Amino acid sequence: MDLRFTAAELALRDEIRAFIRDRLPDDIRERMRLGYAPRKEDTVRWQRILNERGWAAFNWPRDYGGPGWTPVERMIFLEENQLAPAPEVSSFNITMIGPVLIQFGTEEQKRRFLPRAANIDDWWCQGFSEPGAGSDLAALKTAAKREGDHYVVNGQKIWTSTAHHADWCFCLVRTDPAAKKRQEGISFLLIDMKTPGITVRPIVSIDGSHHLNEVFFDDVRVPVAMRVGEENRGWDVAKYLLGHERTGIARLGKSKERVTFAREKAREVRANGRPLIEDPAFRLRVAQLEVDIKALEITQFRVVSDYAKKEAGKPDPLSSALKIKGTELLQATTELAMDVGGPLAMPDWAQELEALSNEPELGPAWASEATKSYLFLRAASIYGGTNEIQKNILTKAVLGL
Amino acid sequence: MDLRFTAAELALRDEIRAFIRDRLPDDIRERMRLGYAPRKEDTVRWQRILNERGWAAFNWPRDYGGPGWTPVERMIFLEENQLAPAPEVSSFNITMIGPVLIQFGTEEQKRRFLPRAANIDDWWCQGFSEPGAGSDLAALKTAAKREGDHYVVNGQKIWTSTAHHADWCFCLVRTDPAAKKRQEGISFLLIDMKTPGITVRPIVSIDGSHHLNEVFFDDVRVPVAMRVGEENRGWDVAKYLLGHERTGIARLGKSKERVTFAREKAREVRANGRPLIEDPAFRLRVAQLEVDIKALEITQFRVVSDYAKKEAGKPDPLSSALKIKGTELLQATTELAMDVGGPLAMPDWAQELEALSNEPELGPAWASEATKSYLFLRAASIYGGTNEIQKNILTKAVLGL
Amino acid sequence: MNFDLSDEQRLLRDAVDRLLADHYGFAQRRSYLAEPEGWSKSLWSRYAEQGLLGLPFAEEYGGFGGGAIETMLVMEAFGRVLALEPYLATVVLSGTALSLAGSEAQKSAILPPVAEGRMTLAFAHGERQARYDLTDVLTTARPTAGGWVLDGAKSVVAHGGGADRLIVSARIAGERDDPDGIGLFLVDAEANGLARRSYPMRDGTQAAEIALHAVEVARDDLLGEPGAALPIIERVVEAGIAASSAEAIGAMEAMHAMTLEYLKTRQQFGKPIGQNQALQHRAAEMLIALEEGRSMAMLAAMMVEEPDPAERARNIAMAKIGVGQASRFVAQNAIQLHGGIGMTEEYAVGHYFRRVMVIEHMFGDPTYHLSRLAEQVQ
Amino acid sequence: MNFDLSDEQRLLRDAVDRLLADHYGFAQRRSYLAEPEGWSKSLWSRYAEQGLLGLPFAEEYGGFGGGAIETMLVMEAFGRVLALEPYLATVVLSGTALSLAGSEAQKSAILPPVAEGRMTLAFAHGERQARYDLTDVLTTARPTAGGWVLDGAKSVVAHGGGADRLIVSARIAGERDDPDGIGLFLVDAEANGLARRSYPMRDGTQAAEIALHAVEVARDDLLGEPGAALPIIERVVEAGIAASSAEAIGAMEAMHAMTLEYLKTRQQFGKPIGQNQALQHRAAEMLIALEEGRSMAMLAAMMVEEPDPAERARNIAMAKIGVGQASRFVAQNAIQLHGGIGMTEEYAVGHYFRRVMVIEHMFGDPTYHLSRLAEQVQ
Repeated sequence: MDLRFTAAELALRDEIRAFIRDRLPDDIRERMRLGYAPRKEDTVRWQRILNERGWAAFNWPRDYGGPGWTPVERMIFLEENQLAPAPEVSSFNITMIGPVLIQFGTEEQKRRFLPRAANIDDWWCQGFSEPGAGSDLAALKTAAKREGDHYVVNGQKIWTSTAHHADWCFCLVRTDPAAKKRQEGISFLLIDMKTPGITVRPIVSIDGSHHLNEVFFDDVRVPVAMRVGEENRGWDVAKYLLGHERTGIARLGKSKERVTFAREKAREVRANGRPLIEDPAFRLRVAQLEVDIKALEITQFRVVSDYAKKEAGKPDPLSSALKIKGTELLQATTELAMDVGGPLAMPDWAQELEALSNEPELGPAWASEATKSYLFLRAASIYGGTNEIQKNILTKAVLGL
Repeated sequence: MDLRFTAAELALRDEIRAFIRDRLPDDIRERMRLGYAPRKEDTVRWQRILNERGWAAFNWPRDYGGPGWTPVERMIFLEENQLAPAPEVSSFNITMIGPVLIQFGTEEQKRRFLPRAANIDDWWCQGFSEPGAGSDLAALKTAAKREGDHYVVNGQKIWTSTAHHADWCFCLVRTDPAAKKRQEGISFLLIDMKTPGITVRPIVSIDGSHHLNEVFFDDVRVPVAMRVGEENRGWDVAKYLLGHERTGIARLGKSKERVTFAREKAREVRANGRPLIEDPAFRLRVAQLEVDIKALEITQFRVVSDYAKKEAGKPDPLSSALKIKGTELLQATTELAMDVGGPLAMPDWAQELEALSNEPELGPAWASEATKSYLFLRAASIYGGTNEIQKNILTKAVLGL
Repeated sequence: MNFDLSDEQRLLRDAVDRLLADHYGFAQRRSYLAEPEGWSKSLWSRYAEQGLLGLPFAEEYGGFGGGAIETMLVMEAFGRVLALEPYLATVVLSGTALSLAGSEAQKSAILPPVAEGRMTLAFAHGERQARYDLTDVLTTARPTAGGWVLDGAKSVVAHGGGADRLIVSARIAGERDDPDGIGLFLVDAEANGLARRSYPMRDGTQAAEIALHAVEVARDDLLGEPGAALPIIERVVEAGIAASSAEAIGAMEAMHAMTLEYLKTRQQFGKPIGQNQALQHRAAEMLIALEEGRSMAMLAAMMVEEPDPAERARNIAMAKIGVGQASRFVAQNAIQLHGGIGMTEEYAVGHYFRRVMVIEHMFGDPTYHLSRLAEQVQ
Repeated sequence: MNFDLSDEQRLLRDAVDRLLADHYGFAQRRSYLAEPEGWSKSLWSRYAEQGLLGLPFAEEYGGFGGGAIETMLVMEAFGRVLALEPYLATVVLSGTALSLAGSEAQKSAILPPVAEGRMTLAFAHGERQARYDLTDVLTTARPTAGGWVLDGAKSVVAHGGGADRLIVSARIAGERDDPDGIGLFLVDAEANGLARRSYPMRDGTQAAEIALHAVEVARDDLLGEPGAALPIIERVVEAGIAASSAEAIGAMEAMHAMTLEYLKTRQQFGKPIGQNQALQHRAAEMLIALEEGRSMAMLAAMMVEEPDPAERARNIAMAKIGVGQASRFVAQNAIQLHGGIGMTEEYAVGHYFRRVMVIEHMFGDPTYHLSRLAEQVQ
C-alpha cells in the first residue's frame, strides 16, 4: 500500500502541468482564474490544443485516439486541468458519447464520429431528461416510430445543456410503447441537430446564463443507421453511459482551485479591521474545508485505483459517495469565494463590465463571478442524479437496505 | 407584541430565584453544579421543600395544590430551577400522572394520589414501552384479564426509568385482545409496585448508571378501582399524557447552565499555551451555541405563550420542533462541557472519588461527570419519541405531507 | 410577554397583504422590473396613500409614529412578494438617520415629501475597501467658508442611482477605522461633482456606485454633530438588519410554501415526491429553520429600541446570524427539493433564493458577525 | 499509487482476525475485563507467539521490521473487537520512543522481552495541567552524581498502573511550555518514590495517575540527548494518532455493521425500521463517514514515516480531525438508530461508542487540532 504517485505518474503530472502552463492561451486562463464560465470558443480552442497532443479524449484507449491512460493517470490529468484553471473537455463528447460508441457503436459510427468528437468538430448534447422524466428517467415518453429505414421522432426533452451549441444529440426515445417493463422499449439514437422539425428553446438559469434548453421534436426523421445498440435495448446503453467509470466525478481540482482563490482574495479584503485571511472564523472555515478535501481526495484515490480491477460498465457504488461529497465541496468552496467578496459579490454587473468602462468604476469582476458560479453550481447536487438519489443507490447497492 | 416579561412575571422570577438561592441545600447544589445526576433522596428533599411553598406541582391548578401558574410562569419556574442548578421535580409525578388524574381520575383517585404525588410520598414510574413496542407503542402486548373486581396482569415492560425507586406505576395494558384497531382494547392502570408477582430487573446505561429497568408482571392482581378512564379507552388517556401541554420540553435552562459551566471551566484549562476560553475554535463553538439557544428560547416563548389560547390536550405541533432542537442543544452543550475536560474527562473514577482519597489524587470530578451526562443524554433524542418520530409528526401535522 | 398583534397592527398587515396580493403577482413583478426605475412608481404612490412611507415617522412630519414591529410587518409582506421598491433605503435606513440625527428644519424639509411619496432617499455609507466595517470610511469632508467639500466614493448603495437625495458619510477627522471623526451629510443627487452608475443586484433590485469629486455641501446639510456620526450609523444599520431580517422571513415563508406545494404535486416513480420520507424530513427541518429564523427576526425588531447599546448590538448580531443561517438552509433546500425547475429564471423560487442571498450579505454576513460575537466570549 | 496489501500484509491481517474471532467474542471480552489486569494475559502471550508484540521492532531486537501499515492492520483488527490489551501503550507508543531514541543497550535490554510478551510498558508524558499541550511539562529532572532525580506527576497514563517500566518525560531545563529542556527517562515501575493509582477509563481500558517523589534514575536510563526529547515525543504522538485512528476505524466498521443488522431485523409498525428512507439515508451517510475516515487513517499511517516534519505534522493533524469527526458522527448515529437498546451496557454498540470517544480525546481532539491548523491558514 502506497499513497504516493509512482515516478512515472509524477513525471506525467509534471509533463501535463508544463504543457498546460505553456499552451493554455492567456486570455482563457485569465477568464477562468476570475471565475468566468468558459465560453464555447474557449472550450473548443483548448480541447483542440489538447487533442493535438493526444490528450483530449483522456479516457479513450489508444486505438481510438485516446492516450490509453490508467484511471489514476486520467485523474491526474483532470485535476491538473482544473487547477490551471483551464476549460474542462466536453463531457458529452469525451466521457459520454465516446465510450458509448466504443462499446456499442458500429464500425461506421466509430469511424464517422469518434475523431470529430475528440477534436470537438461535432459538439454533442444529451437528450435524456423530459418534463415528466427526471430522477425517474425510465418514464420518458419521446416516441420514435419506425418508418422504413427511418425513425420518426416526436416529443420533448428538457435540461438539455448546450443544445443551442450542439451539432448532434444522443437521445433516449421510446420505440416500443407496448413493452411491459418501462425500461424495455427504449432505444438510443444519434440525432443531427440540423434535421428539420427540431426546435431549441433556451432556459435561462438563476445565474443569468443560458446553458440549459428545451428541445422539441416534431416528426424528426432519423436514419435507422443512427441507432446505437439494438432496438429497444437503449436502456443498457444509457446504464453503461451513466454508470461506467466516473473518474473525476468529484471535480476536486475545481474545489481546490476555489479554496486557493478564496485564500488569495482573503489576503486583499478586510474584516473587522484586519485582512480577512486573519479572521478566526474564516480561517476555521478554510481549515475544515482543507480537511474535507483531503478526506475526499484519498477516498477518490482508493475508488479510482480500484477501477482498474473492475470490469468496465460495473460502477463502484462508492462513486455515489464521490458524487455526494464532491458536489457538497464544490458548493461549499464556491460559497466561500462568494462570501470573501462580501457586498461586492452581490451586484450583477457582468454586462456593465463588458461595456466601455466609464466613471465610477465597477467590479471587481471576480466577486461578481464568484456569486455567478455559486448560483450555477447549486445545480451540481441535482444533475446526474440528485444527491438524494445517490443515497438511494448507496442504500441498495452497498447497504442492502 | 412584546418579548419582555411583564412586571409581574419579573417579580415572580426574582421571588423564585431568591427562594431557590435561600432554600436549596448546599450539598445538593454542589453535586448538581459538578454535573452529578440527582440522587433519589436529593430529588425527594428538594421537591418537598418546593411543595411546602406550593410550587412542586408547578403545572397543576390551585384546587389540586398547584400554584395555578400560566404557561409562561411555569416556564420561568422550570428555567430558574434548572439554572440553579437544582434537581428537577419528578416528571412522572407532576407532569404525567398528576394531569392525567386531574383530567380522567375518579374523586377517590384524586383524593388518594394527588397530594402524595405532589409531595413525592409516592414515587411514580411509567409502564408504557415493551420489547416489541417502542416507537410503535400501540403494539403493546401486556395483558390484563378481568376477574371479578380485579385485573390479572401478565407481561413485560422495558425502559422503565426509576422503577426500582417506585411505589406506583401507571401502566398501559391490553384488556381486549380482540379489538379490531390496536389502539382500541388498551386500558390505563395504576399498579402498586409492592403487589406480588412484580419483578424489577435493572438495566445499566452506557454512563454506568442504573436508571432504566425491565418490569415483569406475573399474575399481578390490580383492583378495577385502579383503572383510570373507561375500560379499553386507555389510549385516549395515554395520548393526553404524551400530547398535552409540554412546557419545558426543550430543557433550555439545562443547556444554558451547561454552557455557563463550560465557559467557567474553559477559563481554568489551557489549549495551545493559553486559556481555552481564548481559543478561537472554542469561542466560535460557544458563540454559535449561544445563537442557537437564543433562537430556541424565543421560539419556546412563542409556543408557550400560545398554550394559553389552546384547549388542553391539543398539543402545538411546534412542540415537536422544541423537542428536536432542545435535545440537539442538550447534547451539543454536554458535549462541549466534556470537550473542555479533555483527557481528564475520559476516566471513570466515580467510585474511586467516593473512596477515601489517597495519593495520587484523582479528579476533577466535574470532568468525569461531564462525560457521564454527555453519555446519559445520548438518550434525550430517543426517549419521548425519537427525533425522527418527531419529524414524522411535523410532516403530518404541519406540512400535510 | 406576548406575541399578539394589536388591532391596529393586524389591520396594517392585512391592508398591506391585500394591496400586494392585487399588485404583486410574479408576472406583474416582471413588468415592474422592466420599468426605467426597476420598480413601480405607481405602487409607490399607493404605499404613500396607505401611509406606509411615513409609517415610522413622527406625526408632525406626516408620519404615523409606528415602531419596529410595524416596520417588521410591512417588510415581511414585501418579502413574501419580493417587492422591488426602495422602502428599506428610503424609509428605514435614511428615515432612521433623519429621525435620529436630523434637525427640525431637516426633518420638516424631507420627511413630509418622503411620506407623500414625492422623494426617495439612499443611505450612502459603504465603500469599496470597507466590506462590512462601519468605521472604514475614506471619503473626506473638508470644511469651507460655506460648509463642506466631499471627496471619495461610495459602493453598492441600494437604490443610490434613483434616489433624489443621498445621506453620505464622510470623514471630517481621524484615520481610516477611527470611530470618531465621521460625519453624515445630506447631498442632492444632482449636485456638481457627484457621479452615479446604476446596476442591478443579483436579485434584480437596484444599486449604484457613487463618485464624489469636490462636491459642495451647505453647512445646514450636516446631519447631527460633526464627527459624531458613528453611533447614528450603527443604529441605522441595526434598524436595517431588523427590517431586512423580516423581509427575509417573508421570502422564506414563500419558498417553504412553494416547496411543499411542489412536493405534493410533482410525480416521479408513480407517486408524489413528497412521499419520500427523506424529503419529508428535509421539509420539516426547513420549517424549523423558518420558525427559528422568525423568532430571531422578532428579536431584532424588539431590540431596535433597546436603550442599552451593548445589549442591543449583541442581540441584533445574534438575530442577523440566526436569520442568515436559517435563510441559507431554507433557500438551498428549496432549490434542491425542486430539482432542475428550481434553477430556472422563469420559476419564482430562484428569485427568492437570490433575494435572501443579497440580504444575507448586507450589513455583515453570518461569519462576520459570528467572529465578532466570538471575540466577546469569556 | 496503490492501496493493495502485500501478501505478507494480507497473511498478517487474516491471522490476527482469525485469532481474535476465536478469542474476542463479546462475552469473552467481559471475562477479560474481570481479570486483575483488566485484559487477557493469556492472549498477550498469543500475540507474542504470533509476532505481534515485536511487529514494528528491528530484527536484531526480536522484531519483524514492520511499518505503520502493518500496525494499522493490527489496530483495525483490535478496534473491531475492542481488544483491551496494552498494545498501543507498550508496542506503539513506548516502542516508538525506544526505537527512535533508545541506545543499543536500552533497545537490547527492553525490546526483546517486550516482543516475547514478558514486559509491558507505558508512555507517561501527559500531566494534569497540560491537557493536550505537548510542551506543558512541569515534572522536573535534577542531575545528581549517579544520574537524575524526578519529581512531579503524570496523568491519565494509558495502562500506567500495570506496566513494568515507564517512559517518563521530565523537564531538565526551561520553563513550562518551553520546547527545549525536556528529557525522557526509563523508570522502573517499582522504583522508590513512585506511586500509582489505577482506574478504568469510560471504555473499560486501564489508566493511572502517577506521582513521582524524588525518584532516582540511573544515568543510563536517559533516552536520547538530555533536553532534546520534544521531537521524539512528537513522533511518538504521531505514531499514536495513526495507530489509534486505525483502531477507531475498526470500531466504526463494527458499529456500522451492527446498525445495518438492527435496521434489517428490528420491526416497528409492522415492518423493519430499515424501510424508513430517513434511516436508510442516515446509514448511507454513516458509510460515507466511515470510508472517508478510513481514508484519513490510511493517510496518517502513510505519513508516520514522512521525513518532512511540517508535512508530517500537518497531514497527521488533518487525519486526526477527519477520523475524530467521522467517528463522532458514526457512533452518535449508531446509538440513535438503535434507540433504547443502544443505550444499554449489555449491548455492544455503547462500548464501541465509548472506545471511539476515548480515542477522540487522546492526543488532542478535533477542535484542538482544527484550531492549530487554522492558525496556519494564509
